[in-house]
Amino acid sequence: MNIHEYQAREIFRAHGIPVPGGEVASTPEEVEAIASRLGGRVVIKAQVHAGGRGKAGGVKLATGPAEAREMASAILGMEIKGLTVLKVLVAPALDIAHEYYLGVAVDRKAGLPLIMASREGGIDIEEVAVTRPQAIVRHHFDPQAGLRAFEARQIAFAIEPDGKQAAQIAAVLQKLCVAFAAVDASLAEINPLIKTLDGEIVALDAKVNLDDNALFRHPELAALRDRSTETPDEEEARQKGLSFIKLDGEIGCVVNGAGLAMATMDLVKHFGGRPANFLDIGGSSDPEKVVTAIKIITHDPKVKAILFNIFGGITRCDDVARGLVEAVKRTQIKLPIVIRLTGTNEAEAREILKGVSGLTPATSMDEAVQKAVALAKSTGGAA
Amino acid sequence: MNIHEYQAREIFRAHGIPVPGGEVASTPEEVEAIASRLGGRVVIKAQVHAGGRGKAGGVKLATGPAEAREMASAILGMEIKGLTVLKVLVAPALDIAHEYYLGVAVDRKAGLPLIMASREGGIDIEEVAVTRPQAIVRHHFDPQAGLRAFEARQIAFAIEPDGKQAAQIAAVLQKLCVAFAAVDASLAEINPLIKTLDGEIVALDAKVNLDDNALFRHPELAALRDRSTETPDEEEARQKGLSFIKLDGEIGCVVNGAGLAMATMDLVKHFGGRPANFLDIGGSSDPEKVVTAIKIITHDPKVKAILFNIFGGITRCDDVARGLVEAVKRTQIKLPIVIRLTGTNEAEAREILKGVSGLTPATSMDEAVQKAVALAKSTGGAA
Amino acid sequence: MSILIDQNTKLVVQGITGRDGSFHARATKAYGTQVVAGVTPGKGGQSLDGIPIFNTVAEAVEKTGANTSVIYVPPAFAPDAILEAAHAGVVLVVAVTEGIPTMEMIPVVRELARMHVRLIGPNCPGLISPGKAKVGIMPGEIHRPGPVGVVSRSGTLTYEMVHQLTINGIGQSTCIGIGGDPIIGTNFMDVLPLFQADPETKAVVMIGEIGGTAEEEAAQYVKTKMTKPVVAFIAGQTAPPGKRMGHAGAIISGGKGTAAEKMRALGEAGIPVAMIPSEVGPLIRKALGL
Amino acid sequence: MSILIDQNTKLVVQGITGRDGSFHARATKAYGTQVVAGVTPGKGGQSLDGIPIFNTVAEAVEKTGANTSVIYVPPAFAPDAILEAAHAGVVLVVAVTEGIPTMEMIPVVRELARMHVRLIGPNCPGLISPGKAKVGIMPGEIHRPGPVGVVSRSGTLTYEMVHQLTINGIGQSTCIGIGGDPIIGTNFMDVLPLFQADPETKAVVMIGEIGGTAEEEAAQYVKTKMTKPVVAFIAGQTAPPGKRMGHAGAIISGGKGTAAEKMRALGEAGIPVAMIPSEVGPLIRKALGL
Repeated sequence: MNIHEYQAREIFRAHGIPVPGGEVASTPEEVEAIASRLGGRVVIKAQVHAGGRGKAGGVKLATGPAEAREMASAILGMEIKGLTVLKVLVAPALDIAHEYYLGVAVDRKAGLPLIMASREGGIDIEEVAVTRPQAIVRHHFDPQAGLRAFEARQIAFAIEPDGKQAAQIAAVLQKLCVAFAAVDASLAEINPLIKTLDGEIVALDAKVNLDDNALFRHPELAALRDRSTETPDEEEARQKGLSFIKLDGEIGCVVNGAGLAMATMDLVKHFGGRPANFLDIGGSSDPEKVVTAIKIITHDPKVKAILFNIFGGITRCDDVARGLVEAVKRTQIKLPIVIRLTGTNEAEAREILKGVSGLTPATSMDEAVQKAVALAKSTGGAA
Repeated sequence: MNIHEYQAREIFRAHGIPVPGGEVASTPEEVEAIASRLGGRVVIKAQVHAGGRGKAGGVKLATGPAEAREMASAILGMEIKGLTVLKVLVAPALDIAHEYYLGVAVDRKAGLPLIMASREGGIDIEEVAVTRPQAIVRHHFDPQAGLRAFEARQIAFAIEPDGKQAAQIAAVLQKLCVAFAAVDASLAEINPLIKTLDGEIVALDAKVNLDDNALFRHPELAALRDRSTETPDEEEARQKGLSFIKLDGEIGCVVNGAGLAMATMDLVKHFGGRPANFLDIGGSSDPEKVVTAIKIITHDPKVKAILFNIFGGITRCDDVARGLVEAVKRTQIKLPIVIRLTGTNEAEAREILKGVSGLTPATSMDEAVQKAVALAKSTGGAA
Repeated sequence: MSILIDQNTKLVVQGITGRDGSFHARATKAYGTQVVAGVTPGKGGQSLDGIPIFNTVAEAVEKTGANTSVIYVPPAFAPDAILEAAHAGVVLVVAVTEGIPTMEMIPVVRELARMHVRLIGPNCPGLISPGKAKVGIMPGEIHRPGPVGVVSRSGTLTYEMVHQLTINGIGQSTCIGIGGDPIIGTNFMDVLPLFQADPETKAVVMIGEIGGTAEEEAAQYVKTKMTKPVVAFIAGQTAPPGKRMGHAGAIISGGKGTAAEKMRALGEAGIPVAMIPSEVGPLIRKALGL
Repeated sequence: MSILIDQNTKLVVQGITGRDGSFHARATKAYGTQVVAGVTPGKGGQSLDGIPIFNTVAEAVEKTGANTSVIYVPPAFAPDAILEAAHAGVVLVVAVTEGIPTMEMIPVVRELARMHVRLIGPNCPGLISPGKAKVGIMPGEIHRPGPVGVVSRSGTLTYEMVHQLTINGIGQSTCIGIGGDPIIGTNFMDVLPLFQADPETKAVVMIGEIGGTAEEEAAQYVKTKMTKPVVAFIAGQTAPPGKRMGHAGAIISGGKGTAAEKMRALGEAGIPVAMIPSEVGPLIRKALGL
């Protein structure tokens, strides 16, 4: 789960990492008031789940409250990578002597969290990683032992020779690793970590991604989810336990299992169609999930055909069939449906679906996808 | 450092281990008031740093406030193993269905904390350990990982077959191990852990010893030290950084290093004397320590001679000599002093001590001890 | 032969009294696996269809000689259950449980590696040696004994692939779903040497997904160390970058881990890559010289 | 020869700018030890009597080839310093620091053991191979090169014993103070095989204390595995039970670990036990056939 900079800053602050003051606001008036309270120059930063805010014009420096209000008017409501800016962070502008980069993420290959640190922060760190990998110090740590003080010092001295700043950077790094583990992050990043003109080390930005699997044990973090970034369909899918991502095509897909769902989408493309969504109904057999899946898919006017591809294992084909019957009854769906059910209780499923009209059965995945693509084209042609 | 049961109970309570209610009191009147508040039967328990309180009459059951007051009068002020009872814990008396034993201590040989658990608690667990070792379950745990839930369950099921109580015992055990590590204990013990008639698991007693080396990082625990258990001499020795234990003999010993101090005491005994104390002035060279050492030793009227045995390493002989000169000056000491100084700055020390009267020099440890024993005997005979 | 499980596998089912645990314990037993014990703390002494239940895995191992464990306990308790199995002395732990926090799995995977106890999963369907034993949640009836080893990061996609093989008349030696989480106990790189060493396995099907670099590393291994033919398939060619595709593992980040990159790496290692699932059958027939 | 340290020892001193660190760095260098580096974070680039100072042990090892570290940092920071040394690649770490919390040392000792890095101490005087190198705080001048290995839990008592040997005309191969804390990196049991294997060492003096069972275990080893003569002394025969004798290690608990028990165990293993320190010289002369 992504959270906003202003939320990530609070996590950092709670773990003792120095962050500048500032507050979050949703209107230009609030921004003006905050800028007045802060005094001096302020920076206004769009709060959206997207990188490259600066380049997109989502980060502005203002010399005072009036200018802050004006700039906030421009930023609030703007779109960055398809996401509307609904909130901005207003923070005092600091005088920067140097910009570093610090990040922690899970490295699957090593099976450990990986610290990345660089003396070259502030700019596009991914660019640095590609062009000058030696400019990034990499260090794995054992989360059970935590990042040791000596490890933090080693990394800090590698990016800052001065003893005073290195000690502060080492302290920030240890706290960042504690925070990373404490909130079950998948990513925690400070870019830039700055040295001020006074020689103090401050986290000027804050980015934290959370491990969805761990939210059950952090209800206070789960509550940070920004509902405004989800469509009602996405929200309903999440609440019903469906894994759903809206795409651009005309074939609605209902599949069990993420791998099979991706392979189904790939096959749709292979046979000349375009998938309208990724949708994994998961491993359980709740007919209600099928009803929800159909409802969400039929909300999309671009969808011309629905493709069911179910390989029964834990998922029982008869449960899926029951859900489909129920959905057809409730939603009076008019779209053609191609249905391929194989595996556990396949025969019972066929029996249940016998009386339902408008269903096109298929026995193999290839056949199912080809029929769905053909139906979508003919429907699309007729529309 | 030893702490009292009522203090250990608070540590347990803070870590979520179920302990009965109750309060600590120093007068029979307070005991009566607490018993009134608690209602019903209460148990009155002497708070002293000594085992075997029950056998010594330091634990009594009272049916009500009046009887509690009466019993407290008997317990407060009594001596248990040479220690005067100044406080009692007054707690509700619980109905016991079963008594277990749980303990955690550092096992040097394995280099790990060792859990000991037994279905046979309440009675003398050391007796059980000797006569029926198989009745005690032993399990080491890794403090970095903490005691895992499965380890706790395994131990719990080994001493209690019932699933409900075993789950409670496992939870207590995990919390006990967390507490053990959190306070840097060298020992944490619940004897007995009881099952009440209602089937609840409760820690009826609490014993915690703390690692002196870790007190620097637990100021709140260091403050639990009961000054009343120390003589003024012991307190002064501790505050000056001397390791001092009062004994019964007539030869006062001043030595640097614990091993050499013990060997010196052994040698005193070997040559027919008795050491009046264990005293290690430690590794540093502060002359003030020597002054304090002499002062403390001369408080003991039984002492007939003082023996200095110093092997200079970090400790510099000239510093010890300076301290001795200062002590003789300040305390006008009349006792014979045998002094053996070897090692770092030995020659300078000899120079410093040249003009001091009443000192008997010795070059070897054997010679020093023999001279001290002889002097003590002649002084003792003359007295 | 086969790898990791066979007729000598003696299985203990952790979480046997739960909904999933009891269902799959019965299905596993019905398939022919020796299900010798179940574990649910506090239900020791009971039984399920003749399978004795114990309070701890240690007791189950001691009393029944179980050498393999399968985990059906909820995510909050699964890491502890995995460690319990490893410390009780089984040699193989299969963690079916989905949704375990990554940071909890990290020390568990490391500890099992140190102990030389093999972990499959978590968030995996398990494994099956057709006709001998299955440990997990896959539908047993789609499998047939034969010469092809299957290793996959997916669940139902694996069933689809196995189904393709079976209807093409090609049986399997062992099929393993290694799981879709970022941190798993056994990866492609750990399974391939076992298939290479297994005399019954004549060819291998490897099913990958977008995300991570496990397929690229496997390609390197196949190229340098394997003599047996390998056929691959990668799911997620049409996945949009940066979107989460249901599996925590299936995230495309920073241009790395795309299907195109993986397919190129596999191709460069001389591994035939099926463009669609139904190509796997013919490719493997060709690899086997059928 | 000698054990653990000699002319090839290249020492880094951690905490070199502290009071104890600087004093002993100078004394150690004066004795002839190759003191190649010091470490104090933030003082990298400075030097002490020509010894270059670095910010990290890793850098010190990289730049100077140090293979041994000695720790003079305060107890709150010493465990981290020990780990830093081990991870920087030295093969021997000598922790002089006294007063480290036991629970902090437990994982450190385990980690160094896993890494196969030898730790002496903490709370120990260090070790000396007379005429070759010393690493620690003992007065170098009381030692003489020779055939006797000394291993001891004490500090000054060891000096006393070495002094006895030297004035009896008996030199030492290596003298090691293993430290008095409950949790230490190297015990009697670890040192005795090194002396047994060292061709220069002809006999061993072992100096124990009350508390623990390390002497009893060592006795068993001497009896079953050692061919070289061992002479022992145990301090604390007159110590009252249950009283703390200055060393955390020197606690008599539950009737175990008394001097009498240890002396009996040593005697039963055929080890001559000196009743008083001055008997050690004659006993070792006899053991050496002098």
